[in-house]
Amino acid sequence: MAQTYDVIVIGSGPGGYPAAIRASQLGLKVAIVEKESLGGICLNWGCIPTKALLKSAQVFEYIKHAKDYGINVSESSADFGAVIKRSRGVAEGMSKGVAFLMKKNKIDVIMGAGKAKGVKTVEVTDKDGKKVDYTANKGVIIATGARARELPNIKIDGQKVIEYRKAMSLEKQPKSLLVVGSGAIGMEFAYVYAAMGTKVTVVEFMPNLVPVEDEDISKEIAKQYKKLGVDTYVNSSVEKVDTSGEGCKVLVKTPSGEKTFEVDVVLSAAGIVSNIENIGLEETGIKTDKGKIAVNEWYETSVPGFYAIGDCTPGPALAHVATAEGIICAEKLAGHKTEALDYGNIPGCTYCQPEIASVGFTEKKAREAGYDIKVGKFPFMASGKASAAGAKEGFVKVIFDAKYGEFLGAHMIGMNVTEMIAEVVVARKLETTSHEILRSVHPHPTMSEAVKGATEAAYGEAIDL
Amino acid sequence: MAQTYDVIVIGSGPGGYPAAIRASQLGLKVAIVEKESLGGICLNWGCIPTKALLKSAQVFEYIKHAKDYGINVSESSADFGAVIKRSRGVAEGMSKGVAFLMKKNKIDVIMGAGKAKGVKTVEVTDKDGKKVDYTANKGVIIATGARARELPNIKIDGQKVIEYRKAMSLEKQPKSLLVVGSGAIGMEFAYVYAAMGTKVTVVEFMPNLVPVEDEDISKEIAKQYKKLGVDTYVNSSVEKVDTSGEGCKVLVKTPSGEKTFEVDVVLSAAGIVSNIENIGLEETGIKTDKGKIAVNEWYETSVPGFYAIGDCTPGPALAHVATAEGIICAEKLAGHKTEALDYGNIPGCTYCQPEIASVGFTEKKAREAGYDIKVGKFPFMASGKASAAGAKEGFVKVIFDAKYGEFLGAHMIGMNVTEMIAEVVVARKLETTSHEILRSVHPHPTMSEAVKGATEAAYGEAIDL
Amino acid sequence: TAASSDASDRIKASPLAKRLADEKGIDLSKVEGSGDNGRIVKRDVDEFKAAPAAQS
Ligand SMILES: Cc1cc2nc3c(=O)[nH]c(=O)nc-3n(C[C@H](O)[C@H](O)[C@H](O)COP(=O)(O)OP(=O)(O)OC[C@H]3O[C@@H](n4cnc5c(N)ncnc54)[C@H](O)[C@@H]3O)c2cc1C
Ligand SMILES: Cc1cc2nc3c(=O)[nH]c(=O)nc-3n(C[C@H](O)[C@H](O)[C@H](O)COP(=O)(O)OP(=O)(O)OC[C@H]3O[C@@H](n4cnc5c(N)ncnc54)[C@H](O)[C@@H]3O)c2cc1C
Repeated sequence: MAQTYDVIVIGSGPGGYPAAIRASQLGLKVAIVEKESLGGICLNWGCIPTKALLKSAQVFEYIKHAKDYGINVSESSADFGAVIKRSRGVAEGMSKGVAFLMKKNKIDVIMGAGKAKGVKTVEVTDKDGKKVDYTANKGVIIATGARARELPNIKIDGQKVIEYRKAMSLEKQPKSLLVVGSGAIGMEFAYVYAAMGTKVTVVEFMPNLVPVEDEDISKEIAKQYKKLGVDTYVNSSVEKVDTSGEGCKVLVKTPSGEKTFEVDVVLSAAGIVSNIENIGLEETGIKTDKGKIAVNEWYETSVPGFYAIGDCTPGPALAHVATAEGIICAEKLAGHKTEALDYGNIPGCTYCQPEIASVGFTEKKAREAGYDIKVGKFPFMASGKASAAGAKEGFVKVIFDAKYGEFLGAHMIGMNVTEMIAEVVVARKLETTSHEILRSVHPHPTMSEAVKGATEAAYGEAIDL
Repeated sequence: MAQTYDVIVIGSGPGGYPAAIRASQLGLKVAIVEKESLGGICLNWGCIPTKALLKSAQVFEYIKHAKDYGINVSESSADFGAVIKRSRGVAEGMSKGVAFLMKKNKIDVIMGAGKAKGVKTVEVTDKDGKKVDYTANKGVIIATGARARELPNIKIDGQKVIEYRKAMSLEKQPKSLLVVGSGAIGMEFAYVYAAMGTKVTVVEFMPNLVPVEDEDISKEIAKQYKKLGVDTYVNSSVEKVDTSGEGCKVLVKTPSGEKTFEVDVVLSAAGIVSNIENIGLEETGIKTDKGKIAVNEWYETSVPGFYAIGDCTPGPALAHVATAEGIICAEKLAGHKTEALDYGNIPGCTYCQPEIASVGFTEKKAREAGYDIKVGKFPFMASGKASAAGAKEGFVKVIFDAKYGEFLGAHMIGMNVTEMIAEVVVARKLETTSHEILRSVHPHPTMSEAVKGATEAAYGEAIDL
Repeated sequence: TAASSDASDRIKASPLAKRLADEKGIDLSKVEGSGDNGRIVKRDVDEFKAAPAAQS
């Protein structure tokens, strides 16, 4: 007879493992099925190991500019192998942490590939091919995540044409790298490699770098990447990658004609595709939409008893979104009071230097939505903290509804802004108006004062501009 | 005849110059009187130059630990002179910025010592001793700030026994330093000098380091300073400083008996005294209270037409408090709608490493106030961002009212927490409950997630603990 | 002051809800709050408007 749980979660990424924990907290008996490593992409091949690489790159940048701070350094070099090794170590530590959390929360970990089957059942195939069925009385949560998307013109060979996993585990630092796509992942790797001395070129299909961000952010990061020595091409597309020679010959169509780049390695960072194959969707009749599992606001799929969250469903492919969805889904499953996720108030961050963080409407989107808006900008140029830290690049831009003062959006670029965006998320959650931001005493001297400074600017009350 | 303005501000620190700008924005004709440097202590000898020193120290720490990040550095040293010079340069730049702001806002700058006189009049004595009277039709704002307090047992000689100004402009790096007082100023200098290789000892009279902070913060910073190699003594007092020899012989009473320290330099960082001498208080009859100018919630002194803000008045001696007071005072003077400052929602920061930031009730104060509380703590040990950044020290601690979920206080120690406290200030301003914090999606991976994590812990909903 | 004597008698509303109610001439004491501890949020004011305001 099949072993029985209340809830079975397939996939242990930042969607799955928090869902499992929350369900267990609410008194349910839970198992989690994982075919690779606990923690999913985020902990093993995504958020965490990239942030470790970025930190090494940032430290190296400090060292290269040590003299600006009054520190003498005779000779320095990035030990590529050690940088990679550190990153893998951090990822491993976090993954072990999830194992500990599963144990602590009395969640059974079943290693193997899970597949939805019949009614609230999951068939797990272990590495030896042995199959076991498990039943979930309350429901099955599918959280199988996503993987790198392969473009037709850019065949990934795992050696010279690579995706993110390989990019964070290369044996040798490439002398030159062409990054396809300027989303968060592409831009972060571009920064890491450029800081460590690789000649980096970024090719973006859309008219702006970091295309989801406000246009002012795109302009500023373009300027900063230029200073860093990264060549960027927008409105451009990779037509062909020829790997027959020693390196790669990359043919790129740019607005000023075709260009050929000779590089050691090409990194394809052009989005993701959901893991929806071989997980029993067809057999159980779970519907998909544009390659993702279709769900309602409570993450119910088209088949009762099956739920789906995270990167295998629509919505922004972000770890914190997967987690929020997992928690809400678990609460719903447990019959606990919960509330649906507000997808309009999700922050997004890019952890290159200067960092990028944003939430809510861009200026363009706010105008398109018909808002009459007030826009304010505070450049870090005018910030005492930024001056003291030698980080005057960037700004905070805020957008308010002119009529009611609703905080429509915030767009930040600069040192530590990824730690500053939570203020705006919470303020928006609490339905602030500009007034309360202006009357909240921000500590001096901080970068976060710029949120208040930008709001002052929007209302013609700027003190430090 | 005396030259006439609507408003005259005495002192151009972070209290005075924003008051002047706000008054000017609201249509008033404004002059500002300054006897030394535009920007006051904050820009010239306080917040800003210390943060520049702290940044140099932090960069040097990164360099010393470069290997942990996979970076090889053969030899490095802090060039003390260059570090000091950079700090002075940053301060100068900011002070010039204030000059620009005065011009831009059409505020007359009158260099000289101001003195309250008769009715709404200020007598200014310039450096040559020439006296001129100026009249303010609406009112005079006194913002003369404060200076270092001298303790009876620790006579400041400006060479071996110094206060903060000298501490940031010494010609030679002392080999050993004894810091008296473990408030923000003392702790920041202790970090700067210790990081640069000076042997540092901190002596604190109160039972805890950073005595205004939550006790858990005090404990953690004690642990971290120990790792840094700083010796700290609490419940201890300096009895005598003998400077007759080459260095200083400092007699300290500690709980385990008297100890004598031989150090190059003693830094007295035991608080401040307000600048209330020779500014006409006695002549005009403006009342003081415990050495500070007495004011009501609109910063009116006992004499109509005279106002006072910032460090020369009661309340926390912080730049952002001075600025908030200055803006409210100017708005009141201009007949603009404004609201009184909530002194219960003022953040405080210490910019050593790990950083410290807090707002609201400490656990002890909350209990003393009779609250039934819920307390949650999220150690950065469990944070993915902290692991990736190699900054696992510290935690976020939150305190909620058990009955209504009111956010009573937050206490943070760790990397970049000074940029995270604004979230709590704004949330408290907006009268959040724990619920909204839990349902605000914090970006992953950040240190700021710990605010949510600590709140989860307070309510038994922790995911990552 | 006692830590217990608030919340019940005072109307809690988000700043945005207050501004909206003000603008639309809605009496907040008639609005039922759907937020935490019955806090009135934007949605409540919007929906209150949609409901027949004729009863007043
Ligand atoms: C390089 C990179 C950097 C990123 N950086 C960030 C960042 O900084 N911030 C951020 O918010 N997001 C970031 N992301 C995105 C983030 O990693 C994803 O949004 C997040 O991991 C999605 O979580 P998930 O739980 O839906 O899926 P995943 O993390 O993809 O986890 C899915 C898990 O399911 C397992 N699985 C799949 N199929 C089966 C099966 N049939 N049976 C059993 N197990 C199965 C997989 O092995 C995997 O462990 C990054 C992504 C990448 C690639
Ligand atoms: C080392 C150090 C570090 C600090 N770090 C921080 C920090 O990180 N964050 C923070 O919030 N606070 C910090 N502070 C405290 C902060 O500097 C003060 O709270 C703030 O400067 C007070 O502002 P103020 O405008 O009241 O007075 P001040 O900044 O003291 O300015 C007063 C001004 O008035 C002028 N003046 C005095 N008398 C007269 C007169 N008769 N006529 C004309 N001009 C006169 C003075 O020359 C001075 O320019 C720090 C202080 C020190 C000493």
